[in-house]
Amino acid sequence: MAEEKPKLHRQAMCDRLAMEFQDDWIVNLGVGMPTLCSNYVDPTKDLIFHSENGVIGYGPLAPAGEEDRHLVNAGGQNVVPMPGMAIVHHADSFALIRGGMVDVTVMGAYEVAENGDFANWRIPNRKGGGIGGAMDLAACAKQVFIAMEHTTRDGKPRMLKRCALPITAPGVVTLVATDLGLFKITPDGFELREHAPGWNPEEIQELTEADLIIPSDLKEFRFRD
Amino acid sequence: MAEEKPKLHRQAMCDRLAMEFQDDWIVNLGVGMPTLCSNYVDPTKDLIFHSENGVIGYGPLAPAGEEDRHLVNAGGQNVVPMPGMAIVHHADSFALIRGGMVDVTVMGAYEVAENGDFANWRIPNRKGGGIGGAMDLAACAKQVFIAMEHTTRDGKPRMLKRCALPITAPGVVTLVATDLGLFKITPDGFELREHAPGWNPEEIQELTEADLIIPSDLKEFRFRD
Amino acid sequence: MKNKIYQTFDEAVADVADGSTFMSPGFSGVGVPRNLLAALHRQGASGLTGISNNCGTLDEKVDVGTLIEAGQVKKMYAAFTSPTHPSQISPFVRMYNEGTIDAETVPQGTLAERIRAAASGIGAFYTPASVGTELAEGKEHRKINGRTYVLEYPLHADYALIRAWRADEFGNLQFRLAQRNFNPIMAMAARVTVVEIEDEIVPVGELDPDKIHVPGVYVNRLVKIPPDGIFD
Amino acid sequence: MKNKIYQTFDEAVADVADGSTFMSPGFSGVGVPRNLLAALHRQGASGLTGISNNCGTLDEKVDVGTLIEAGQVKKMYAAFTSPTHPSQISPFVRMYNEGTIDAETVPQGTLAERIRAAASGIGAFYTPASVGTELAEGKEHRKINGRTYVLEYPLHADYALIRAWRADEFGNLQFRLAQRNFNPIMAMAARVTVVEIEDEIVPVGELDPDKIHVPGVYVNRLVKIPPDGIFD
Repeated sequence: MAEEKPKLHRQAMCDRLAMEFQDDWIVNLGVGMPTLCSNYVDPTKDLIFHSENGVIGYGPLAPAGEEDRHLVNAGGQNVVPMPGMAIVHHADSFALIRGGMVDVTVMGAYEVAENGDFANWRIPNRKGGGIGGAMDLAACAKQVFIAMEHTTRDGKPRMLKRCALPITAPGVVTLVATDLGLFKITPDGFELREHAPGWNPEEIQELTEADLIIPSDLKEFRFRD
Repeated sequence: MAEEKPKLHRQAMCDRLAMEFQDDWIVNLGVGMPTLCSNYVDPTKDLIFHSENGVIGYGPLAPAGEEDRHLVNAGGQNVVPMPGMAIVHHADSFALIRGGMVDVTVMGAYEVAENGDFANWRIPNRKGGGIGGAMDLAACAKQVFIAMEHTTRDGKPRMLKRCALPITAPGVVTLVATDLGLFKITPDGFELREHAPGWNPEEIQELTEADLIIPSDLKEFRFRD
Repeated sequence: MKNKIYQTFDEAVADVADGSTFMSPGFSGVGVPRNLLAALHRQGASGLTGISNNCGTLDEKVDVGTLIEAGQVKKMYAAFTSPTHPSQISPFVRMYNEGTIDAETVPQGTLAERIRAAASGIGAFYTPASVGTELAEGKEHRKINGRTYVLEYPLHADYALIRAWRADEFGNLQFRLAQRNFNPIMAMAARVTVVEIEDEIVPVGELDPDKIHVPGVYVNRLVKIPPDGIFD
Repeated sequence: MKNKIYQTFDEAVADVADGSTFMSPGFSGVGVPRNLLAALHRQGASGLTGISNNCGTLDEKVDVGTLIEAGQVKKMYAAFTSPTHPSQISPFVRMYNEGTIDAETVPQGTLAERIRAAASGIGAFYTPASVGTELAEGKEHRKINGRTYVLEYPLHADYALIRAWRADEFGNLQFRLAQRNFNPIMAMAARVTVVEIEDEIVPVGELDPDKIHVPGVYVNRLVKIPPDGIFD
C-alpha cells in the first residue's frame, strides 16, 4: 500500500521551503508547521522574520528560563530579539504587509488548488473562522508558500483542481511542500519539482486530485546538507 | 472719519479669543496673528498646544540663545518643550486633527461669511494656494475661531453675506475677533457680542457687509485684566 | 492638569454602561488588559460589543472570553471567531454556535486598519485583503490601478481598555516589545481610554517626548497594577 | 547583512533617473534632507515629480526649491503652491505662473495620509478635509454616517530623501523632536529610501527596539552628514 511508505517529515518539508528564501528577505511564518522553517539556517543568507504583532527581526525560540514574556512571535512562542529588531504597532505591522514588504509568507492549508487558490481559515458547516492575518498576508506578500500534508487523515487529496472550502486568497500560491514532494504552481497547474524518496510520480498523482505536470528534470526531494 | 478712530490691537483680539479656551483644551494656532493667542496665559487653565508638524504640548517661544533647532511650532518659531510633550509624525498628527481631538483652531482669514464659511488660502487670479493644514483643521476641529482685521487695507468689508474668495471650509466658524469687536456666528448670522471701545454698533455695521445682530446684552470688548 | 490616576480598576470602569462598545487589545496573551477586563467582569455591564483580535482563549487567564462566558457581550468583531484547532471549544465558540452571541470575522490587518481609521477620522478605505473570498461578499469592490480592493469602514468604540508598560501622569504611554500590538491604535480610537500600567506611572516630564508610543491627550484614566494584580 | 552605508551623498542618489518621483520631507525648515537634495541638484536628473509640504522657501538654504529653480522638476504635489505672503515670489511661484511647472495643491493632512496610504497598501480613502471647497471639485464624494467625505488616492514615490537624527547600520531610524514630521511616512512609502544622518550611525543592536521610528527594512541607503555638511 502506497500510504504505508515513509513520507517526508514536517521539518524536511519546511527545510525545503526555507531553502528557497533569498538573502535579505522579509519572511512571515504562519502558526504551526510553518514556524519550523526558522529551524533551517543558511549562514550565507540573512533573513528578517516578521510577525503580525509588529515584531520585525526576531530570532530563534527563547531557551527555557530565558523567555521575555513581552516578546512572542505570531504563534505566541517566546523568541529572542535579534540585533536590529524593531517593534511597530498592529496597524503599522499590517501597513508593512499590505505595502508589499513581505517577500514570502509560509502558511499551512487545508487545500491548495492548481490555480493557486488555497483554503486555510474556515471549515464548512461551522460558524466563523480563524482568519487571523492570513488574508492580508496572502493577498499582499510577494510569494505565498504552503506547507501541508498531501492528504487528509482519511486519505483524501488536498491538492485539488479547485478548492472546496472557502478560500483565503485567489491565485496566490507559488510553491507547495507536502510530505510527498515539492510542487510549483505554474499557469498550467501543479508541477511536481521534487518527489519524496521512494515515491514515483504515478503514486503521487494517485493521491492528487489535480493533474500533475511531470517535468523531464524531475528530481528527488532535497534535504538539508 | 470712523476709520481713523483707534481700533483693537492684534494682541487684544487674540487675548479675547484665548479667554474662550477651556481647561484641558487642545489648541491649534495658525501661522501669523493667531500665534499671539499663546501670549495670553490664564493660570486656572491648562492648555495643550498642538502643531501640525506633530508636536503635542509645546510651550512659549524659546528665549534667544536657547532655541533648539529641532523644535518649532507650525509657524516655524522655536518653542520650548513643556513637561508631558509628545511627538508624532505628520500622518499621526493629522489623524489627531481628523479624529476630532482638536478643541479649537484659531486661524487668520481674508473673509468670513455669516453662514460660517471662511476663506484664507487662495487669492483669485493667482495660481495655486497656501492651504497648509487649514482645510483639515477647519473641517475637523470642534471649533474654528478667526482672528482678522475687520476690513481690507482699502476699507472693504471682510465680514460678508457670502465669501467671494474660494473657501477653506463651509459653515465651520463659530467665533470671530476683529479689530472692531467680537462676533459669534449664530444660525441667523453674525451676532456682535462685544464692540471695540469708542465704536458703536452702527459704525461697525457700516464696515460690515452682512447684517449684524445686535443683542440687548451687547458689551464692550473685554481686555486682559 | 486633570488628575487621570485612579486607585482601583473598579473605579476606572465604573461608568461603562450597558450596550457600550469596548476595545480589548492583546496578541497571543501579551498586552492584554486583564485587570481592567476583570473589573469590567465584576462591574457586570451587559449587552456589550467587543472589538478584539480573538474571542478568548482556553487558558485560565482573564481575557475578553471572561466577559463573553458571563454573557456580558452581545457581539464581537474579531480575526478569530473559531478555534485554530477544532478541539478548542471556547465559551465563545459554544455560544456562537448556539446563536447566543453575534460576531463579525474581520481579517486581522483590516481589523487594525478599521481601528486606525476610527482614530484618524477616515470615513472608509479600500484594502486588498479578503478580495475573492467569502468575507468580501456583499462588500463594495473597486478596481484601482488594476488591483481590486474592498471598501471597509472604521470601528469606533466607547472604551478602550489598554495594557501599557509605563506612563507619565499626563497619560503618555510606552509599551515593551510585543506588548504594543493593538494597544496604541485602540487607545487612539476610543472615546474613553483606560490604561493599566505594569511598571510605573512617572511624574510628567520624565518621559522623552521622542519615545512616547501614545500621546497623553488620548488617555483618560490610568491605574497602576498593584503588586497583587495580574501581570502576565 | 547588506551594506547600506554610502560614503557620499552623490553616490547615494547617483541612480535617480530622469522622470523619477521623489519625496522630500521637512516642515518649517526642520527635517529637510538638504545634503541629499544638494546632491540630487548636482546629479542633474530632470523631469522629476516632487512630493513635499512646500515648493521651496526664499531663504538661501538648499531645499526642494533648489531643484525647481534648476528646472529639474516638472510637477509638485504640495500643501503650499503659492506663497503665504503675496510678496514672496519663490522660483516655484514664478515658474508656476509662467506655466513651466505643474502642481497639485493638496491639503496637508490629505498629503500626509496619501503618503501613508502608499506605504500601507491602501487603495484609496475617504477624508472630510476639503469637502465643500474648490479642491474637492471633480472628486468623488460619499456620505458616510451623515458626514460627507472625498475620495483620495495614495501618493507613491521612487525615492524618499530623508533626514534623521540617528540610525543603526541596518537602517533603523530615530528622529529628534519636530524633525520627525513627514520623514517616517515618506521613508515607508518610497521604493528606495535614502537617509542623511545628523548625529551618528551606530552598530546594529545599539538602538532599543521599542524606540525606533522607522524600521530598518524600509531603509536602503544611509549617509552620515560629514562635519562640513549641511546640518541646519
